[in-house]
Amino acid sequence: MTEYTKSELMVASAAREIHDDDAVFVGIGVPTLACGLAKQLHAPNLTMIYESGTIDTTFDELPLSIGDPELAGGSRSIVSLYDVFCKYLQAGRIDVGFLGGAQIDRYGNINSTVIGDYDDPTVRLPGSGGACEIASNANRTVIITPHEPRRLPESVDFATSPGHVTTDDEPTRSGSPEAIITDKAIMRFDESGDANVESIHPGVRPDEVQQATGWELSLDGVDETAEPKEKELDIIRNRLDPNRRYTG
Amino acid sequence: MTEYTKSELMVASAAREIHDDDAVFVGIGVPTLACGLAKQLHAPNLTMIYESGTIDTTFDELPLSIGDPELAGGSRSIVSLYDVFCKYLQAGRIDVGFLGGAQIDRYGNINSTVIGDYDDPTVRLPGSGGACEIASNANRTVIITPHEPRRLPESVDFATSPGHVTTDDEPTRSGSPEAIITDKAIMRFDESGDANVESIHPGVRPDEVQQATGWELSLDGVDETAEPKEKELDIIRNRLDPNRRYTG
Amino acid sequence: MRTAISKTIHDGDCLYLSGFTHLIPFAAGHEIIRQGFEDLTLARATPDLVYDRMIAAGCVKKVLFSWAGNPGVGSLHAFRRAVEDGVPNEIRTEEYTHSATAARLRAGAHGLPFLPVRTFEGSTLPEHNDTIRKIDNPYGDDRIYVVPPLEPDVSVVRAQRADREGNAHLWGITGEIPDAAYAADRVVLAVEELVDESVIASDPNRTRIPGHLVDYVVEEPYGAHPSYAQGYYNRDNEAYQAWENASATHERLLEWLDEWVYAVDDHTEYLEKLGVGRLQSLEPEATYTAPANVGAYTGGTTHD
Amino acid sequence: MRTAISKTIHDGDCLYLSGFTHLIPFAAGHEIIRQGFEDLTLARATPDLVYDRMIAAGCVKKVLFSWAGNPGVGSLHAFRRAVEDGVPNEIRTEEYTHSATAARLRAGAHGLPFLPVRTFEGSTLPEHNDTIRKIDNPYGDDRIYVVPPLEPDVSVVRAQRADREGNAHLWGITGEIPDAAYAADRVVLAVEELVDESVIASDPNRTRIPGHLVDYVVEEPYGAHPSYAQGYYNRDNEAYQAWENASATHERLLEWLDEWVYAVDDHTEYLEKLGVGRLQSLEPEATYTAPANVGAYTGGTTHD
Repeated sequence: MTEYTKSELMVASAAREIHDDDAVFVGIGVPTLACGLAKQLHAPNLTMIYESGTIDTTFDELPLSIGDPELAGGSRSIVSLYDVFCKYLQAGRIDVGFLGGAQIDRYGNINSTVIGDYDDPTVRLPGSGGACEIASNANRTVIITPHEPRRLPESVDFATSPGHVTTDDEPTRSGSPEAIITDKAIMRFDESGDANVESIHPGVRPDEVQQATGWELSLDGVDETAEPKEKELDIIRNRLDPNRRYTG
Repeated sequence: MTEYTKSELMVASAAREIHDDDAVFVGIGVPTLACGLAKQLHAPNLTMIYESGTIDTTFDELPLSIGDPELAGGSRSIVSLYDVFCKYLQAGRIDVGFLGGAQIDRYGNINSTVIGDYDDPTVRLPGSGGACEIASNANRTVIITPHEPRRLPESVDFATSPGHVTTDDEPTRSGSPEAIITDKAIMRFDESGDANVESIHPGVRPDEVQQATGWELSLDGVDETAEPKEKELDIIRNRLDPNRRYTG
Repeated sequence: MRTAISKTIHDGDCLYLSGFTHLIPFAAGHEIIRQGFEDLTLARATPDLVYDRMIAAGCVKKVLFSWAGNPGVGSLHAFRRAVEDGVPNEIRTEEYTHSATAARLRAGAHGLPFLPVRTFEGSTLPEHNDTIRKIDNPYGDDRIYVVPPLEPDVSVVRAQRADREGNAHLWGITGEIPDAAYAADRVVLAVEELVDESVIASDPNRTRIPGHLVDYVVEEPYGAHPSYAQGYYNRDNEAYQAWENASATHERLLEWLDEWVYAVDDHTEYLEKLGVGRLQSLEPEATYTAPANVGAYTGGTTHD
Repeated sequence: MRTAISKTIHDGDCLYLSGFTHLIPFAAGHEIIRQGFEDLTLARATPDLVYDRMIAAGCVKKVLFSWAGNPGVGSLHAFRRAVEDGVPNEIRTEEYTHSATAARLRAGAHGLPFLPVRTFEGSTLPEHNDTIRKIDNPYGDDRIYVVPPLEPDVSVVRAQRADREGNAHLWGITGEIPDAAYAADRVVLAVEELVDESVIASDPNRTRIPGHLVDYVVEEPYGAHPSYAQGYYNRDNEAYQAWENASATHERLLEWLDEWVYAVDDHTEYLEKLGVGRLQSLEPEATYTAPANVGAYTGGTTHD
């Protein structure tokens, strides 16, 4: 088996969350690479949509921001900021959204707003951007994060983007996290909205996963995450990220 | 004094309702001609906006409909149907709107929906289109109509577009009719929202005006409507409507 | 178009044949008449001649509209006969104003449960349509009218050109065309010409209907006649004016349908019957948009 | 730009310098810093480097935003210092999500008292912002969040080209630029190039900012640097990456402002300091949009 980096494994795993014909609300980095990989392999008809309003985008060079000129030039249509949220997320047209954050809890609530108190924060994070909308409206949300105790606490300081919340008195939509892909494991949310370890990456010990997670995990008999295939690595290295910006 | 038609007088009178720098929500026929005339004379900076979404329009040939291709080709910007109502009328950007209708009452309520009962009409008229929005949102509404008893009844069968309604309990916007220009007279709305005759056209007798109006008028000492000037007639005949489609 | 109509439309559906004066899908309307639907709900801000014909042909049980006339000419006589006299059958109506019809489609396109509209205050219309409601403004003491989303089962939309994926360039008056496409469950797109994807990709800002919305793409030149396609052919104002007479009685209108719809097999035969001379008389002098530099940032599309 | 800023902006105003990644009016931000405002409210979905600089310069009392970071790079350090430590002064924040910021501007542009948004459910954010409210859906049993209009006193917008009346062609990512122009009381438009009105008139669909909205039109090439202008110059990603270091401490950031803002007289001097080589390195290969035939229907504009 060829050597591969953790990032390459994460990209390959994220790509498997995408089905053919999906419309994906894409972020920069791993999500963009995962979409590029899925499109080359099992999802040739996926539609990539960026928050900047570029619809059905293709590109040669990896963008640094979600609003880079190559995303506009390589798109089939461009809509306004308001419309990309309304016509795509609110209207229920997005199958998969990708999210990350400073803190993620076992129910998929994500904090990207503040560490500490909101009015007197220890660390002021960037805030929601479109994350709350992605969590609220995409059919499946895939969370990408490094696996560290501070990243996966028992509860988040601030819920920027909703996870599996249940608001008994109000039958409006809530978040729909599907999976958390880390550099140690893949967790998937069960029917009660709880994240369980589905597989641990090759070479990672179960106790390492538990130590890096803020809640108690059931780790008996979990699978080993499938390694990236040669073909996947070839596409990642030679076509998608030749400068190893995200996968080195 | 040169001879002129009633329509030419109406066009010239309507043009005087337009000030320089006004944004006008224009209809086909007299309103289009009035705008064309005003722009050539005292209102070079008026902006013409059509319901079809063509913004700041100029044209050589008179359009048959508000959505003709020459209006699109001769515009400076084009917006969607929803946006022309939102960004122009709702947002309060329109100074003057023109309206007509099958029935107009003394408060400027206009019926363009049905004659008779709504659910079992004698005559089914086209309906509001954007008329209710124009009446509701333009700063000044100018009503153009032939002067006939059935056109100017004491009350309308159906209020398609609001006139000077007062809804005591709800301080929302209501209509703001400014004047009614007919082929016999010009009426202007006073502070209480009532239409009074401001001037009678040359050659028309006061009793003819009263007979053609469904409510009692005060006609003592009203002025005579100013006749169209040579220059106005020249522009109407030689530039705006050479085929006499609306002014013959 | 025959397949597109038969595969996407079912009796009982709500249809929106879009286009505000511009790019009205007449050929699709004629094909719907030929296929003999008889229980359709037709929604459109301006029913225009195309819905008048479908009503006369007995395809329609209900019309949602905001202005039912022949622009600049007069009445829609078939619409009036159905409403006033139940000929050829009674139709129900659901009536709005233009901004409210447009807001209903926009709410449908945007996945919203309602949109507020600044209209109706002092109008009689809300008394006759209970989907028009009034709610408190949560930021003031006033109240405002709202309308719910309109989500047609099928929208038929036209544009000037598209690639085979249905990514469509649209210019001139856009009306409610993009909203109708985004709001609908199924979308039939007809275009004046299919073009190479590089043409569409060169100008993504002009793509107002992205291909992922589209179920069927049909190349159908002159399919908007007697409406028009900006830059391709003018509005056939004579045909609009002639409708006043052709539709004056139900019998005369049925004769018109016999001659122009039922007796022709498809849109190509309609055009042949119309004649080359008539089409040529509608051709505008060409004038092109100034180019915009988009920049060759990506090899994936613009210079493949 | 100096006159446009001094005539339209007053201390205490709410400003929206628009552009989502694309066409951010950096040169206008630098001029605002030079003119020494100190009591501004800055609204923007993405404050970006331009607001970071204005905050560090002490121009700002409040920021309305939804994502405050350096895209793809890291933090906005001046913004963080102000929020976390009150350096150089305390600023108040009013925080939304992107769709809510965009909806606020859209409501402002459309003259609506509020717009509903499908977001916030289950988020902590509404607890900290009481302009985010929840109302009953009049067509169902559920409730939905709403936001009120945002109507900036002044919006500064950029586009690629405009005529002297301010009718502006805009392409690439349009973001919230047209909404910011329609929502504001006063509008300053800066463009890469002024062009003859015939260029603009040839393609009215590309005019996303009509001239009647615009108070000042300024021709200011490269005025979006280090942001970009589609087709004119690329995003200067190196400058974005360098900001991480240049803004790491307040002192270092003030040195940067001294060198790049206060010590240059205007945008032309900034460009001279930047150097021709840097600008040339950002130039994309030209690729033009395919022409669209608009048709010569009118002599008034397209073939004057």
